[in-house]
Amino acid sequence: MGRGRLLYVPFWAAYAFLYLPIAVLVVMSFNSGDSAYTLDGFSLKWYGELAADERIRDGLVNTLIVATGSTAIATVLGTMLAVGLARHTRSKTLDAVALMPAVLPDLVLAIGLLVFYGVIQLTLGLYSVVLAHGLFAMAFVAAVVRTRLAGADTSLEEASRDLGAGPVATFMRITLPQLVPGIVAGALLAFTLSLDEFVIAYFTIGNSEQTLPIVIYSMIRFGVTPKINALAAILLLVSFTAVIAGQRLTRIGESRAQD
Amino acid sequence: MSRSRGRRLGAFVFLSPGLTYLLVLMLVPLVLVLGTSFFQRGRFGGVVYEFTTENFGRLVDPLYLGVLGDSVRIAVLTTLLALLIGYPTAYLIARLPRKWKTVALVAIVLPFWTNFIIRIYAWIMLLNGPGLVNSGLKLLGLGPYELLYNDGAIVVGLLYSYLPLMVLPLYAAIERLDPQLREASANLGASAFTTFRKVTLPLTVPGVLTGSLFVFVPSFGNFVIPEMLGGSKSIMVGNLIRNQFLKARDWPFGSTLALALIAVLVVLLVAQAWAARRG
Amino acid sequence: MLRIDGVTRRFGDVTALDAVSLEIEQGEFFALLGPSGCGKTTLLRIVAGFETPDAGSVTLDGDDLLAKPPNRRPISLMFQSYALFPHMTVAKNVAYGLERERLPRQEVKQRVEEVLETVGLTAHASRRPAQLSGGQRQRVALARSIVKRPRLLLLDEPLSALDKKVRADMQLELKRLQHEVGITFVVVTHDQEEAMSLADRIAVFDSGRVRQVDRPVELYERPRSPFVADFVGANNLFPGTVGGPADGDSGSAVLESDAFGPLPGTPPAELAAGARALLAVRPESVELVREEAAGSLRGSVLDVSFFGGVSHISVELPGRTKPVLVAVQGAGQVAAGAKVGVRWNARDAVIMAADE
Amino acid sequence: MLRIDGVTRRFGDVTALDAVSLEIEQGEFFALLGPSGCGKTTLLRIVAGFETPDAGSVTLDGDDLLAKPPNRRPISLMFQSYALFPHMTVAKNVAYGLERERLPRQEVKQRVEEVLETVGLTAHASRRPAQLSGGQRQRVALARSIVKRPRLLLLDEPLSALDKKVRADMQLELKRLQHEVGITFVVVTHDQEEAMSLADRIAVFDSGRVRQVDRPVELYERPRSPFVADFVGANNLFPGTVGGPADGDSGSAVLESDAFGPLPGTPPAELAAGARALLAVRPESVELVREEAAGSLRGSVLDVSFFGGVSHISVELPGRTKPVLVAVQGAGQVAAGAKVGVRWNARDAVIMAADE
Amino acid sequence: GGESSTSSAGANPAAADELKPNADLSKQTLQVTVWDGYIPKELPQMVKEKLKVQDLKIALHETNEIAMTKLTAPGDSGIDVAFVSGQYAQALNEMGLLEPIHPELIPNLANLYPEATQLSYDKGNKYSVPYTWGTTGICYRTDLVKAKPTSWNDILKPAPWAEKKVTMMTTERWLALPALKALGYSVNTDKDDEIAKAKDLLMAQKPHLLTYDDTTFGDKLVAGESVMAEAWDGWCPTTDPKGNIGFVVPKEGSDLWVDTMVIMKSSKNKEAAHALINYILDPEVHSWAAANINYKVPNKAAMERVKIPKGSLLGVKPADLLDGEAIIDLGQASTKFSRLSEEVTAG
Ligand SMILES: Nc1ncnc2c1ncn2[C@@H]1O[C@H](COP(=O)(O)OP(=O)(O)OP(=O)(O)O)[C@@H](O)[C@H]1O
Ligand SMILES: Nc1ncnc2c1ncn2[C@@H]1O[C@H](COP(=O)(O)OP(=O)(O)OP(=O)(O)O)[C@@H](O)[C@H]1O
Ligand SMILES: NCCCCNCCCN
Ligand SMILES: [Mg+2]
Ligand SMILES: [Mg+2]
Repeated sequence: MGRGRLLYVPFWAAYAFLYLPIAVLVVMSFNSGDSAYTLDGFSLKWYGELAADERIRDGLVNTLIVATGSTAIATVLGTMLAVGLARHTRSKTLDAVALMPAVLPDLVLAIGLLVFYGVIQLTLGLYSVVLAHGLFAMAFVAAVVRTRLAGADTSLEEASRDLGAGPVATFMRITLPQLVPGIVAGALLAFTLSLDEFVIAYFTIGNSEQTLPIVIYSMIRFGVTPKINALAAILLLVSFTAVIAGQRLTRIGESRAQD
Repeated sequence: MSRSRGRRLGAFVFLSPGLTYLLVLMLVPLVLVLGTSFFQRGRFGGVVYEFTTENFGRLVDPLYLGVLGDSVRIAVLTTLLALLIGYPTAYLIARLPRKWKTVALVAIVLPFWTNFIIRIYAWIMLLNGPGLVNSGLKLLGLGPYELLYNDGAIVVGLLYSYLPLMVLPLYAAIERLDPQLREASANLGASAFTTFRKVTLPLTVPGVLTGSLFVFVPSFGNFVIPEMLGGSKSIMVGNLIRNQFLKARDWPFGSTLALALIAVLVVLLVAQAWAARRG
Repeated sequence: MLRIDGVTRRFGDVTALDAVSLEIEQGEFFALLGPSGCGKTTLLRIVAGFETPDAGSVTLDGDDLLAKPPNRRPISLMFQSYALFPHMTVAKNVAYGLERERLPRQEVKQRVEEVLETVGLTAHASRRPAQLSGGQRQRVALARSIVKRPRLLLLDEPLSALDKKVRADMQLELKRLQHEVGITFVVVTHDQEEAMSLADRIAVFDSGRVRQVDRPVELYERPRSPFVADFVGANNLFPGTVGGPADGDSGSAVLESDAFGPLPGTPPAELAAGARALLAVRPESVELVREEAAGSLRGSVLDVSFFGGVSHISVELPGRTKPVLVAVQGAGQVAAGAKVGVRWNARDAVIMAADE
Repeated sequence: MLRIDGVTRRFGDVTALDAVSLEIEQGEFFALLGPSGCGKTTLLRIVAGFETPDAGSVTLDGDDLLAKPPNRRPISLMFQSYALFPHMTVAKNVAYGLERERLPRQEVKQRVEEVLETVGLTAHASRRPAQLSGGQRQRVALARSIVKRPRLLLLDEPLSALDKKVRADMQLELKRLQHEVGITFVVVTHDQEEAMSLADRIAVFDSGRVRQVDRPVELYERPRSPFVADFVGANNLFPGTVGGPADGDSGSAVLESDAFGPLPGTPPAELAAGARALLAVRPESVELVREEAAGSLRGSVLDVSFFGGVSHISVELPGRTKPVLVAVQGAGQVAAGAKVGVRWNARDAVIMAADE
Repeated sequence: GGESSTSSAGANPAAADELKPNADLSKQTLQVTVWDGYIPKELPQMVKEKLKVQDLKIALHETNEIAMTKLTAPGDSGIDVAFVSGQYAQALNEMGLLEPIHPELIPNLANLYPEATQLSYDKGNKYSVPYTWGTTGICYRTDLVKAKPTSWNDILKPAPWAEKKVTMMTTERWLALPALKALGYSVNTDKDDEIAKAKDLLMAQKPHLLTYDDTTFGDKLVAGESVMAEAWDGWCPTTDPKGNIGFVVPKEGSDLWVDTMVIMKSSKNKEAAHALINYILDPEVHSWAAANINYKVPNKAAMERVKIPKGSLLGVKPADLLDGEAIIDLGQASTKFSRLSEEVTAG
């Protein structure tokens, strides 16, 4: 179809824009020199160094723990918050408050939490980062899901109540499935933001633990090294594989469900 | 009446976990920090607990107003560009067959599963004097241009960093649109563009507002990108706050600046909530 | 069983329901009839629990219904707009209500299969609503609410998208549910024939108010107001004043019509001679006769239209702006322009008080 | 004017349209009639440009329609599910199409006001669709498509949610548009009476195929297949073989029925004596007579139901599983259980080839 | 604030704890915060073996500033020993957050150059122990400059051949340093008019700069994007294999920066903390820093062990370094430098 083809220009431009620097980054991971900034020659040595670096490995594990944990909290609480705001209150103040953590400058939230944890004498650890990331991530999920609920037709929920479903069953079976695209988008956002968050993590993590961004930031005294590029390249490869595999799996699942 | 009781119970069930979390982990810490805006900096940093309103007086300073103006300009430009690219992208993702939707969506965020600093360095590589973009342009017989260390580079960096924050809420909003409405519009003689302007866009206003807020706010408050891609030649509101907290170690004034910024954001948030409720 | 008492509901400055009171018996098939926008849907939504009345009460067997949340009311509502769950297959949609009752899987499956069979959608069980035609969707909505066999079934225009044949099948099925399962029905329909043939009683609504509640034949033959007479079948109305008895027949009277002199009809007991009144006579009660026939009004044929089974002939009478409508079996035998006479029997025409 | 040629559309393993060909004349009022799910909506959507046929062509005055985007087709479609713009008022919804033509504001305003007047929604002009009743929404959808006065109007069940009176008004308005403005109509309806009274020609669909295209009276009186006979009005069908002429009347013949011996009827020319055939006779052509009347089939009354204006009496005949349906004017005069006879005139019964 | 300046060098608001020289270190666990790569990777292992400390955990910080925030926040940061630059140590001490150094527990203090015990922010090492030191100068491409830089003015007012090929640091005290020195003022000035003059100079320079850069100026030089950069000696890539990078301390003079080790008052493991610092001052251990991170260490014995590679700046004599002026924290006046940096960068 010829119609709408013009739309594909910004569409592909967006992906090109997003992946152009990624391509550069992957190329630089094969740099034989020390700089992530000037290409000297081809080498795999940084991948070797990467494999040997246990701090990066630990950091990666911690980051995944934090991102997964905070995304889980954020997805559950954020979705509930969005539904509550859309369906159970007319308060615009609450709408705004719920969005606050998403728009607060990182540094202010980070210092606030640092002070707060200090005042209540909380021993910091990974969980304190999970809580902190969960907070802003929740606001992102809530906002995205809220977007989907705005002005939505409530007759489906009514039909469900009418058929004998209580509020909980109605929420789980009717409201929630309708929200799935919003929840997926919100959760992706939450996960992505947590993965790469530095300031809040730095101030709320225990002294002996590090997330990957903390490791990387502390490593960049002279700028980035190709080792971190190698890391990025591997992360991309793994996530691409996971996504494609996931997609294959759901496809198989779907074709089964069709029978 | 039972309906309103049900409504209140629902409000409690759905809202209380999130709001409690918010109250404890955001509001309390925020009050702790922002409270210091009424105190004074210690000689060597830290806080001297003596009441003063002097910090608020320091806010009205042409220097800060200038920074504010620059920040607004840059953040607005970034937001508009993000909308311009993000909307069609989200729109097409929402129209993809189901099996490709998630893939396309994940592909939007995947670059961000690397590291912020690395991505910025990649942009430096692309944009600097002898960089890839200039080399490309040279093949076309153009350039070289000064692409780096200016406001344009800041906008590119911000756009790059926050595009997903535009695409994902838009996707969530567009995905639920009934395709028959677009059909009805086309049937009534509207071109694709008119249909977009008159039907699709108005019905996805909440998504546009959310996405715009998500892009505008962190752009406005960013301090790393102005330093790395803008070469610190111009700074944004985020730099000011960072400077006070980290460099000048003036928490009271840092808090005051943050308070001012938050006040601006709250106005935006309330406006957003108001507009989204109408949509 | 269901008692609706003084229920009022306003939307801004629209009064959708204005002090509506109705009493519906156990096992009854009750129809709501009325023009578009008169408040029928609003009433069903109040009974089902999705609107709160501004005033009035609704009780079911004496229990206050309004105090119960919708899911605790032993009532199924079929939505006018269907409200099918788009993410579920047809079978899942239909099974939803049964699953909420925690019935054993096997039973759910069986009942779903049965009802899909009934509505003729067995082959569509695993489709999504978006893959169905309009009438198929309506049948899914119907199946979803009848499969629960609730004590009270509220159906909002349940058959409006169906063709005559399927509709007849569905009507039979509803009657069967009423008789065999003992379900009480409140059905909104704009189709008078449907209301007439299915319902034990019919309530005619107008602008949020109940105008008449009666058994079909009574409603049809003895409308109590011009609105009802006009709404229930295209009536021919003649204004005038109540006159003396016609032809010495004690049950009948004449209407001293404004334009045509005395016309034969049957007045209700409460109308005094000389009161302003209207005479209503239905098209199928009007006889088309030769122009010169005795006791007939003279006019000329304006138009003949064929409705399949019946033809409608409109006859222009000098002194009347609206033509008189005559219904005859089969294709009409006269042509436009023919001079004809019309007449009717006194017992087929109703004389009623003119609307205030 | 509109020429549909061999159009086929499949959804997965469902064939919604199977090589459909139709030709519709300029200014014609064309109705599509058929059971739920037979492909009517799909056909309209193809003509309007929202589905692409898997095969076949559609031309308008010789121009290939399929090559044009929907917004370039001089066609308005009224959607079965209305597809009203939820964020616009009623007036804005209706004005939408006119504004796309860049008509002067004043004219847009005036035409919107006129059409809202026509559909009786002047008072609702500034409401949103969500604040309307079902029938009001349908009228907005109708107003929105007719206000454009396109060359070709496609209406998908335009009046299904309306009561008899409003519906009659709308029908008149549609006829007026056809005659005064010269718009060509293709209307989907499941209401046969509506199709019969409005349409110049009717196409009867079944499972994606066109079964018969004819003028209403022909279709009604001379269905060419049992499906059409059965679908268009509840016909009484008797299987048998074609016999000799009846009573020496050259135009008529008998059907040697399997259960009742010779029955009078009219066969089409192409049926040879001895061929398998069906005799169809409509309820209103069947006469209810005394049991012992000459030439009648004997049975007993099973059920009498009143439809307002007409009563349907079902008569059980020994040797037939389905009762014979008889329609009489007014409330029925017999009671269930009464012994009666049924008979009909040869010219009121059609003999047709049995379906393969 | 109208506070009078009471800061006499070495003022020590915190009273010293009683420490037991023979405490059982195996009951103590140390938490250190330090820049990445600034201490040997094996240090925790070595310390556990040699000092019998129960455990040594390392937290990393990116900059002084971010470490300061964590260290000065209410509550216990959990840090025993922090590595921060001299003026930050001074500020921490002024805030009463540091434990005075118990010299008796650090016999290796004797290894320090005598000059390193008399640094102006902490005369007599009362609360900090220097770890590395160096200065700031102009790092440049020997092959791309038309004339070897000798003065801060070469970078402040670039010649046409250096137009838009010069970088400066923005970390506030180092942003002002070239201008202050070029004008003949102290890097520790708190006089408004002097700071204003420096600002004018910097504002005039801004249009001619490639960019401000605090971290990757070396890369830009190597890539040829810039030809001159304000740089810390240790970060100037003079050892680049192409051998075309030079470093010069301009004739107007420069600073002396020192990165130090301090013990937090809140530490519960002060004996172990002292033992750690003592261990680091061991020539064998301390020489690691010079050999591996290209920073000079203020430890005579350690420096003598280091083999100095070609091009390295490690050979610069302490006496030359000490020509530089040590940066001290200016208390309330330090906010003037924040302001200066904001004015220059926003302008
Ligand atoms: N998107 C789809 N996917 C699969 N099947 C479909 C889809 N759309 C329609 N169908 C099927 O195609 C057939 C024709 O549908 P269509 O909507 O044209 O029927 P219709 O004649 O308009 O019926 P109704 O009178 O009930 O509206 C139906 O059996 C329907 O189930
Ligand atoms: N949410 C609302 N806001 C404002 N007015 C409303 C709302 N809902 C219904 N109305 C109005 O209330 C009146 C009654 O509406 P209702 O839906 O009960 O009518 P109905 O009898 O079901 O009509 P139909 O046969 O057309 O479906 C209508 O005039 C309608 O416009
Ligand atoms: N990675 C160590 C950074 C310390 C450099 N110190 C230079 C002096 C001021 N920051
Ligand atoms: Mg309704
Ligand atoms: Mg249809």
